[in-house]
Amino acid sequence: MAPILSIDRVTKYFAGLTALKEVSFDLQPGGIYGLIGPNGAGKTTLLSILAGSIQPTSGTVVFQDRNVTGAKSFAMAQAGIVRTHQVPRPFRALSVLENVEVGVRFGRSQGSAGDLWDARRILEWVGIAHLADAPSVTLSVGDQKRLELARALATRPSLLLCDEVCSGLTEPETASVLRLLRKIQDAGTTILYVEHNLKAIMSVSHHVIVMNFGEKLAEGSPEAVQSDPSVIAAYIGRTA
Amino acid sequence: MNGAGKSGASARPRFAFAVAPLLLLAVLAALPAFSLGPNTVRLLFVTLVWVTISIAWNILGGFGGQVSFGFAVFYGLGAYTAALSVNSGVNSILSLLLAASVAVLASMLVGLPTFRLRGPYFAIATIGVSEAVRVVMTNVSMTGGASGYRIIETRPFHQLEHFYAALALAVVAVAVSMQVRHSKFGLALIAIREDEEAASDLGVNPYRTKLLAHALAAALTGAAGGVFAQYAAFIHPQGVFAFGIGVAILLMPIIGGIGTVWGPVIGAVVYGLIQEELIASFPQLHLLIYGSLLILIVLFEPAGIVGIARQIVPRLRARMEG
Amino acid sequence: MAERHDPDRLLEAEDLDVAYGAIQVVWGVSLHLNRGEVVSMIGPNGAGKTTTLRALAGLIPVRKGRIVFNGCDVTSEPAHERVRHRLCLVPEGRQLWPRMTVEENLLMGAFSPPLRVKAHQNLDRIYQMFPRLAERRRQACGTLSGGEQQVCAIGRGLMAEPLLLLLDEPSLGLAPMLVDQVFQMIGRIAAAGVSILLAAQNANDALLVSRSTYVMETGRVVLEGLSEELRTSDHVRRAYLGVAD
Amino acid sequence: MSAVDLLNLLIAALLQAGVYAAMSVGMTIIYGVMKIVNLAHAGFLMLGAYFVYELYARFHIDPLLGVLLAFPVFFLIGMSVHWVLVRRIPTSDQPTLTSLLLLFGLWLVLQNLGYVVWGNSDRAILTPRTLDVLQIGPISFPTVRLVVFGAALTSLGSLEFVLHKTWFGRAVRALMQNSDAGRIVGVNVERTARVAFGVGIAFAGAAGGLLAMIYSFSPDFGGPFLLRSFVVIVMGGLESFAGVAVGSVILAVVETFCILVLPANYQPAIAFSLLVLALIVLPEGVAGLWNKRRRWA
Repeated sequence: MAPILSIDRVTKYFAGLTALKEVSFDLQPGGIYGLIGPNGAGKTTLLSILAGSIQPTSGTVVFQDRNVTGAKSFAMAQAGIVRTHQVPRPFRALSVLENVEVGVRFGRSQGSAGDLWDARRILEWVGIAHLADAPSVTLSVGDQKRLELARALATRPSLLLCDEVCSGLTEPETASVLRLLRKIQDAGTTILYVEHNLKAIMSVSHHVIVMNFGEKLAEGSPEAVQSDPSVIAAYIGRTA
Repeated sequence: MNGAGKSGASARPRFAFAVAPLLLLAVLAALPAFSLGPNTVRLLFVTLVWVTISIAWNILGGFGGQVSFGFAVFYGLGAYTAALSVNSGVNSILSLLLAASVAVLASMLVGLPTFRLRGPYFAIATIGVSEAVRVVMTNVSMTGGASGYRIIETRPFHQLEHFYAALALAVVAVAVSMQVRHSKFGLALIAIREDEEAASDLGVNPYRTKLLAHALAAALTGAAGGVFAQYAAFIHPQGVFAFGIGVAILLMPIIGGIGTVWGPVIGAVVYGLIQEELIASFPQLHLLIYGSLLILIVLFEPAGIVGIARQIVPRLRARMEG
Repeated sequence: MAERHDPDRLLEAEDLDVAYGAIQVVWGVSLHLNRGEVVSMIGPNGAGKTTTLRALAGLIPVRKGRIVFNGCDVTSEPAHERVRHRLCLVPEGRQLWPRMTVEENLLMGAFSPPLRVKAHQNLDRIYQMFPRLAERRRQACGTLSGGEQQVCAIGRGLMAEPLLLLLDEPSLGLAPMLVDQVFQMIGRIAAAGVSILLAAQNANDALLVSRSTYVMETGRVVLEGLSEELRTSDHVRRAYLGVAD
Repeated sequence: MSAVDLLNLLIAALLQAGVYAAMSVGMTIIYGVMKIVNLAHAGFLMLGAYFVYELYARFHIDPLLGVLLAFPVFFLIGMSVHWVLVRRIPTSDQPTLTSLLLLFGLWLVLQNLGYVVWGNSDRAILTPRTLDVLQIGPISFPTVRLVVFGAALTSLGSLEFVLHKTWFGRAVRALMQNSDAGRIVGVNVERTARVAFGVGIAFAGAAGGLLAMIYSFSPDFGGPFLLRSFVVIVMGGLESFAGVAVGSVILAVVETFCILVLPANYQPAIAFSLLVLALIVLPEGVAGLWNKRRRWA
């Protein structure tokens, strides 16, 4: 089956510092992919490049057989790649419903009439329908994270980039967000998930990509990656 | 300073909200029948011109959060375009349309380069642009340079004609502002004001949206400049392009209530009153008044008069019912 | 719990809750450290180690809990006052001033008034301890290598004659060979009588250099004990790689 | 255009650059430490001009001495403005519209103060020195510009000394590059910011006095110079003082040599177009470059 996304030798320099060095991998449609690595490994930089928030120095990004390298984030969203933010960024002056409406009207469907995904339905699906008319600033952290997901889903993405959706959440909240991710995957959306909380990522991903010092260190099933000596060394430090 | 646009269905009954403007419009339209003195009509005329410009600025600055110091450019260009076209035989309505389109063109020229900039840097660039245009216009001989430009009177001057033109334009401006506020375009503008990057991440094209808002705002401001030019029949760069005009256009929506539909209208009325009444008696204090008003609002109530009203009205109603 | 102040108890943090705005990151962390001890804090990144250190240094306010250092309650003191109690932080990512020279960065370490008079005396001491810094003294810090910047950051911390040095991820982003040098340096500093609270993602080296260790996970202390025992514990590996319990 | 004319223009540009540097450094300090774009800078330039003018007109104090006196007086004014107004707005490591509008309001108030106290007729400081010219071979140096250039250099030199040799100076430079790091070594950020704001306004006042020795002035004379300070800062660099010198020279040279091409009354428009150009070529100004370099992980 043709990959939904394939990136080839994506590199990013920031004033002499190599944030990313020749990273390549493919994502098959419908999977949940985990993207892990110690601090400063370049995970967030890579996610920002795929989302169009920043542009790569070199390398190519092909999405659904279209070369989208270097496109800005609004073009990526309209093409079907959308991201959530590590620290929730609600539109403070807008209500929860209006926040989601931005996604509905400006995402891939461009708010075309008769689309199934109207804002209220998405809020129910994500579980914050009861907060529809509340100002978005009054939400708890967990609910703000759900709003981030709802807003992103409103654009009807084929590839959803999750940036640490579970950080700062309590155990029960993490569990319910992970259930939501599986529900999104079942609905046909591929997910690339960056996360510090390894327990969360290992339990939900079917394939994990490990980054270190801006390079791809390893790739494989959660079990394979957890026992890979180079991954353990990168994380835990060389055994004495 | 994020905007203070009221979100969601506000508790106030929608009915009163919709009726109030129509009532106001009826009163204003019928006013001349009460044979008011020319001075009062002049005050109403100037205030209506300010209402249009204040609303226009708010579309870009209030809803979209792009604070510009350079709207005097569109006001001045609109005034000069209208004056030039009237002198070359164009009828007054068409000259207003010409004024608006020249202002839109100018908004593109200014906006294309500067909308890459964010917040304060955009504001500083607009100061630069407006000063540059003011200096150039003072030296353009075609329009009489610094000594100004006169409209040759072909028809007798009827003050009421101009009053109704200003009133019509103000009504158009309010309607446009309401339409924008509750439309997909308005939603995009507010999203950009709140968090431009997050808005772009959801598919909003910030650059194109800001250019569109800039053009819409410039069209209204240019037309208002045209209406004023036809009324004043004599314009000069130090007047229409003055830095003070750029300041006033910025102050009105901020005093009234930035990011709302009615804030800029209230701000324009307050400014009109202060400008005409207070300044007449204390001509040299107007900058002091506006400066301190701006400082007080920025420090204590960024939502302006509308913000203050929103805090007082519920308490008053509670006390009345209580 | 007897409130009697135990003389050689240098740092006592009780039930700290710390948050960035709405997002709470540290939940009820308690830790203590005696004079001259080296204690380490390990855990996967995102476990709240850096946040805890920044709270101890006063960069972020503590929402709940108490911090007692050298006998005085510093919970509500801002960072610039806390350093006067000779509690110094060497921050994650070093946070030097790139366009100031090595010497200026070190001198700033002795910024608080009582230390200024001895600044040059301490400067020579640091230069003897780290000759490489002496060679580079006129160079702007931005031009130093990662390892040299780390040494300079530690030097800046030592300029304040610290009783307790909070070291946040000193080996972050350094090549393995440099990591060993950094940990040897930590040993030398401890031997000179400076107590150290070391936060490191790199568990093995931290367990080697410290007497006792706190293991943190998603903002909580999940395990506490003597470092030798923890070296062999399987829990540490599990806490790190999220292997299902 | 003979070589001598060229040299004369170059000298004139250099002398002009000295004044532009002294005029802009006040803004750089305030922007560097607090990331505040001080629109009220124009107001203090104007007040500085009138301060030196009054000392000369009423008490016959030589303008140079007036400029020297302006430093402490405007330092205190600056500290009180920070205490009354600036400390009330939220701090951030990016310039905010709130600070821009607050200080814009202050500028309007100061400008109006000027009108009320001194009316809007143009004034000038005419001293015996104002007209004579020092002739060295083919090159002529208007003495008053030389004096002003000298005063500008000394004030910049003294600032350079303070910033590099004193504890306060190091603290200011540290805060400009990393304020959190400043906190953990014991820098009281709020107090240092207040003093830095005072120093910034002191330079604005003194530079206003220097400008008054060359140009005639009225209450709104600060505006055009404020914009030139923007140009110098955006082009030269918001974080470093060497940048101010570079920006000043570029502006002065471009302005001086444009006279050959453009009619004189378009000259003010050059600075403004340069400003817009500089802002666009360096989106988000030079600070944008700096931030892009900082945000890498």
